[in-house]
Amino acid sequence: MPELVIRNLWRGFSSGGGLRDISFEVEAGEFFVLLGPSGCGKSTLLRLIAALDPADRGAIDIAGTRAGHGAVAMVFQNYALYPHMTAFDNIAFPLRLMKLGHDEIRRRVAACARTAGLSIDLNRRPAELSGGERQRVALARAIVREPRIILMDEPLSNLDAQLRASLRVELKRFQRDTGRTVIYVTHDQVEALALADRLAVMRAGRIEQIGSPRALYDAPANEFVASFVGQPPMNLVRARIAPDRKSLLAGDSVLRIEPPAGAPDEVILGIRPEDLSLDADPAKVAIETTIERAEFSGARFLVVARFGSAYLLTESVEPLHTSERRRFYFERSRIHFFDASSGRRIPWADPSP
Amino acid sequence: MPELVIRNLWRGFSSGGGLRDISFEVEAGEFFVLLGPSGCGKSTLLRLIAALDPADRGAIDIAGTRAGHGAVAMVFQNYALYPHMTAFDNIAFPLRLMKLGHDEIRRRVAACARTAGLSIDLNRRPAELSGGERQRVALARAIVREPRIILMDEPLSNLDAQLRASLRVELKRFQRDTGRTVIYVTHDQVEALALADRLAVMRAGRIEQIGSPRALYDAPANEFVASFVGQPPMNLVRARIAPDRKSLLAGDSVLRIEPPAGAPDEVILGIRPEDLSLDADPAKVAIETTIERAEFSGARFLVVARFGSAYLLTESVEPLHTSERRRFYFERSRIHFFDASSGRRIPWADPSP
Amino acid sequence: MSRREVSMPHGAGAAFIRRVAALAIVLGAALPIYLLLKQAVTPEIESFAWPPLWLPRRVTAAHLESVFTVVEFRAAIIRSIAVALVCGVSATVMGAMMGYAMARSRWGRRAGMTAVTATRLLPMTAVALPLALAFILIGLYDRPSAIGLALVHSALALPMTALVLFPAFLAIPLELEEAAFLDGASPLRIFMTIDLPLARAPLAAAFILSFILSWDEFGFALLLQVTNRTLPPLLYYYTVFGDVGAASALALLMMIPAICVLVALRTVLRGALMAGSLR
Amino acid sequence: MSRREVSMPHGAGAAFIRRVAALAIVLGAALPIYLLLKQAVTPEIESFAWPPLWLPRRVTAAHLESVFTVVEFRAAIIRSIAVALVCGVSATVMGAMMGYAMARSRWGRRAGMTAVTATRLLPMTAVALPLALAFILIGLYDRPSAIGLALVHSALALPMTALVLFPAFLAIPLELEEAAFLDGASPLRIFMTIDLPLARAPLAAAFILSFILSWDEFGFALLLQVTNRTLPPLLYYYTVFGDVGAASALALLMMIPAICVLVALRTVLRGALMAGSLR
Repeated sequence: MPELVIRNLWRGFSSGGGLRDISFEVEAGEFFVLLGPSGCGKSTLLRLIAALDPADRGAIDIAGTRAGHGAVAMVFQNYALYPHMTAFDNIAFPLRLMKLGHDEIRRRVAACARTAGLSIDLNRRPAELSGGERQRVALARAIVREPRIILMDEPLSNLDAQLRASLRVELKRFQRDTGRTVIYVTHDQVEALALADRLAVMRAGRIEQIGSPRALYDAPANEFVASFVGQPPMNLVRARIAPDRKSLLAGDSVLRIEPPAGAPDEVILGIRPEDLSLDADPAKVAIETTIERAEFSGARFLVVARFGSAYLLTESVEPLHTSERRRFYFERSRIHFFDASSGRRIPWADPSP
Repeated sequence: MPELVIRNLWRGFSSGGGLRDISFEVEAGEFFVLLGPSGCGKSTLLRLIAALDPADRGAIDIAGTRAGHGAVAMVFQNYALYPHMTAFDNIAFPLRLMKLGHDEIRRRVAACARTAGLSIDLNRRPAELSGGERQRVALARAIVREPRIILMDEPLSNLDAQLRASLRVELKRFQRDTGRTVIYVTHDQVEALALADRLAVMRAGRIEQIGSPRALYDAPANEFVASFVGQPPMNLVRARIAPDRKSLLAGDSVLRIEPPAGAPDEVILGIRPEDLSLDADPAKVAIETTIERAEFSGARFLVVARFGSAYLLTESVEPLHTSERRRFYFERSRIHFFDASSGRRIPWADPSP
Repeated sequence: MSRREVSMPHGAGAAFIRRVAALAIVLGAALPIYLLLKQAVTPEIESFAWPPLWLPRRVTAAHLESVFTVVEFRAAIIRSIAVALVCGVSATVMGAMMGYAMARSRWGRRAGMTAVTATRLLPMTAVALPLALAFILIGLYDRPSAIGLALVHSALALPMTALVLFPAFLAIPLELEEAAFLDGASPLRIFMTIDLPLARAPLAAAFILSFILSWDEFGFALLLQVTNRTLPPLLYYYTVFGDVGAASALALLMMIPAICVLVALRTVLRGALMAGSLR
Repeated sequence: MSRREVSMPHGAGAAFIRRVAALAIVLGAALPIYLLLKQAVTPEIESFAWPPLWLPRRVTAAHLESVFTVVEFRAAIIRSIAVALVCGVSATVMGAMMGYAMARSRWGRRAGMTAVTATRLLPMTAVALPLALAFILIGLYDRPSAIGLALVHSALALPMTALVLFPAFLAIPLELEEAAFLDGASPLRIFMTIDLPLARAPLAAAFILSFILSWDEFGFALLLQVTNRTLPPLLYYYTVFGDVGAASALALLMMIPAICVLVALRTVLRGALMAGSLR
């Protein structure tokens, strides 16, 4: 039985950022990520699960019970540690409210601090702790009441890049060690792909797609997911299907690609930057481009190439020069098709790709 | 003759962030970047060049004259547009102070707005403009007095990632079109590599290295530059040179690499993540590692592998599993040597690599 | 169940409570004004009637007329306006300078805060005594022009205007001044073209508040202007020794600037209040 | 040349100017206190001497003694302390509630700001008249306990305490309360264990400021306590009708709480002043 079941959840907001008919389930022990741009409703959804705000309609069931106190804990974006209490008192606060005994509190705080990787003097106050230590105190406070689910609201977004990468690893290990269900909100797709067992991509109050990182990356359900997941983002080019339905017309070029069955006349072609190659290969599709610019970025050059009226983004190991004419090659099977009007993915009919 | 000459500049700060004996030259028309972590003194240096703060010692010569009013303009981090004036009045402000005529002002503002790529109604106020439009107004205001040098203090740091990438391109084009000398401060090495003709890497009030992006990337002058420039950063591993001086001892492994002549007994080996490969090649050096973790990041997996007591960062197209034993290969010539005590680069004596 | 409910009641019951609260506030503010109005237009005998009369029985315009015909009243009105204008202008100008110094230099902030705290804590009643003596000695006591009182009011209002303007100047980024400096502007030019225009609303608020402070100030006015009175002590004398009807008419008159300001500049004032500091 | 020089002078000349300015401030504050001291310990004849005497010729302890021996003085001191304590406590408690409501609900902020602006703009002198009549009617006028005056002072201080405490509560992130809610705390518990401890310094400042406001209030005290006086009107009567020596001694006494607070709590007060709002 799933740990969290959300059914037909609605929430209206006068200022936008509401939720429209959200339904999904999270299994026990899963690391579930809500990913989306700011204002997509991911934090709103988290607040509803935490019972910090009421839903307009719909149901949130946690392990078979209604959402509320006790079943969930939350790690806030700024950790929300009580500044006038020591680290120990912060972690002990929920236990004191449960009116547990002194020794019991001491024991459980010590255990949780250990689980959260805290090796500091617990008599220090939040202001005396580093960013990483604060996160660990917040994690310890979150697990001390032994909640079913831990909610995390962009807990890494206020840290610098280096600390973020190392705490990401720590968070993942923490979740594996405690075996708790985690629901994690972020707008950073790198973080989402690295952490999630499954993730839900949200936009404008709706869930666009749910699945494993691999599934979302390899088969985005629509144009939005395709452009939002992956860095550098997928190249998207408008094209028409030729009357013979054996090739595509993109700008003034003809691509010898047979479109999937059932594709409408207007489509959007998607091709990931890493699927474009400069190595000639007769088995692949070739496109002729003009190099617009190539930015040095160390290991590789970030290349922008003009193809008709569209711009293609890719990477190259060799330096390319502005205005150079170059041919890029890609495999037919690496192309994604989207309906130009609805944005929805058009799957390949045959199982080959 | 160089446009800007800085000689033996000192500046003390009680709170840190001072400058210690800074000397360099910038050629006319160059895009020169000051790169370094926060607190390294790069903004302090920019303020001295702008004559916003006085130096303790040393000289700043701009095109043969002393630094000061008129010779330099500045684009601030938040653009510092006057909020109570329209875009037109913002750009015209320096001209009004010069007591130019109405028509002259109108003409020059229009010309600068065009150069900066402004196509908006100039009667709007900064609050009504988008981030990109604000930057263009700031650029137009900076060039309207026709300064010798334009200083830019992290002008892209307050924008979101997507806008940042596109304005970076625009900035570069603007600099090429106007032919002005630009001195640009940033802490973002991606930005620095993409924009700079030459860059100076700073740390703790000193310049660590000056050169082209390629030169810094391929031959970092010391351990700090090696780790700061490049993303993911260069792997750095401590090693001892074996008594026969034919191989290196790193942890409990022996690497068959002959060290450069004149290397001390203790060195730090540097190897960039992209120079590590899983493809077996007998001509290359092989190292045996244990995979610590592999994070899915879309196109590639970000891999952390344990080698002795050190961790190596690299990327892989295929998924790797935690605790797997894998061999990585790299070319001898791609290794960087640094003195373990001073951190300074030890060049290869022979011209081959 | 919602956490938000704790801080902000909603739902039908809460709306009712809110309406009752709003009504209570309006009544609380309106009742004294109504009483004043009633007393101003009824013969004095009705004001002290027992049980109190809620509606006037007889109406008279005599009290209202007296405000503009009695010479003592006319002189006091003109004197009060003059004193309040002097106080408003000088406290705002000095407050702008002091607030700017506090916003732009650490030493200025320390000195300013100490001065403000000290003047705020020292009992004015105690200071009044040596001040009166000093005024007698230097000849500023009870002058028809009330210039001495205007000086005192300016000094009383200065901490307030400085504290209203300090955060306003603090909120103006230093980079704006630096940009103007690089654009070629002189320090005075920077202050006049960048800082002052950006602090327009707080400057207006500072002027209004110091005007009202002077307009309403009673203690020093009573002590320093013994014969050439301003409105507040005059009102006091009419209340205690004389004519409640005329006093009520005067009190109504005294409310006029406040009501004008409340209606015309509510948003400006509230913005300045919200922006930072005000008692 | 440095832009910083515009805002903050440094160098030798600037240091001299700063020292002179500091001296002027100290003298400005110290001179009236010195004059009071002198008058409190010299026979009255010397206070009015012309040319003024800067140093006392004869010294007497009679004035200082009278403060503690004359029954009227003793009663006024106790009454003033009681009124100020009631005002300090009730204005702080009510101000905390009002400030919290303003910080946590938009409706509360709007209502609070309107109330504060209105009370700040309405002339108190004009309000005093209907108030005195109302007090006479309901029997709160001139009571020996001065409970009516304490009520008035609390109402006068409330806008100030609310405006000192509003930004203090606003600065406490809502997430702290939400975290405590998820940790299982009740709304009252959250307010008591999270909000109040975090607003300690501003609460102390609000208490001190409302205590001093009451301690120093003159207008309403003069009008409402005609025979059972508090210190400020008593000082006024002694100044105008009587004994400058005794008045000086009283004035000195009135400065004691201010000086205590200034010395003991300067940093707390300055922090609260800097944090946000204060007249």
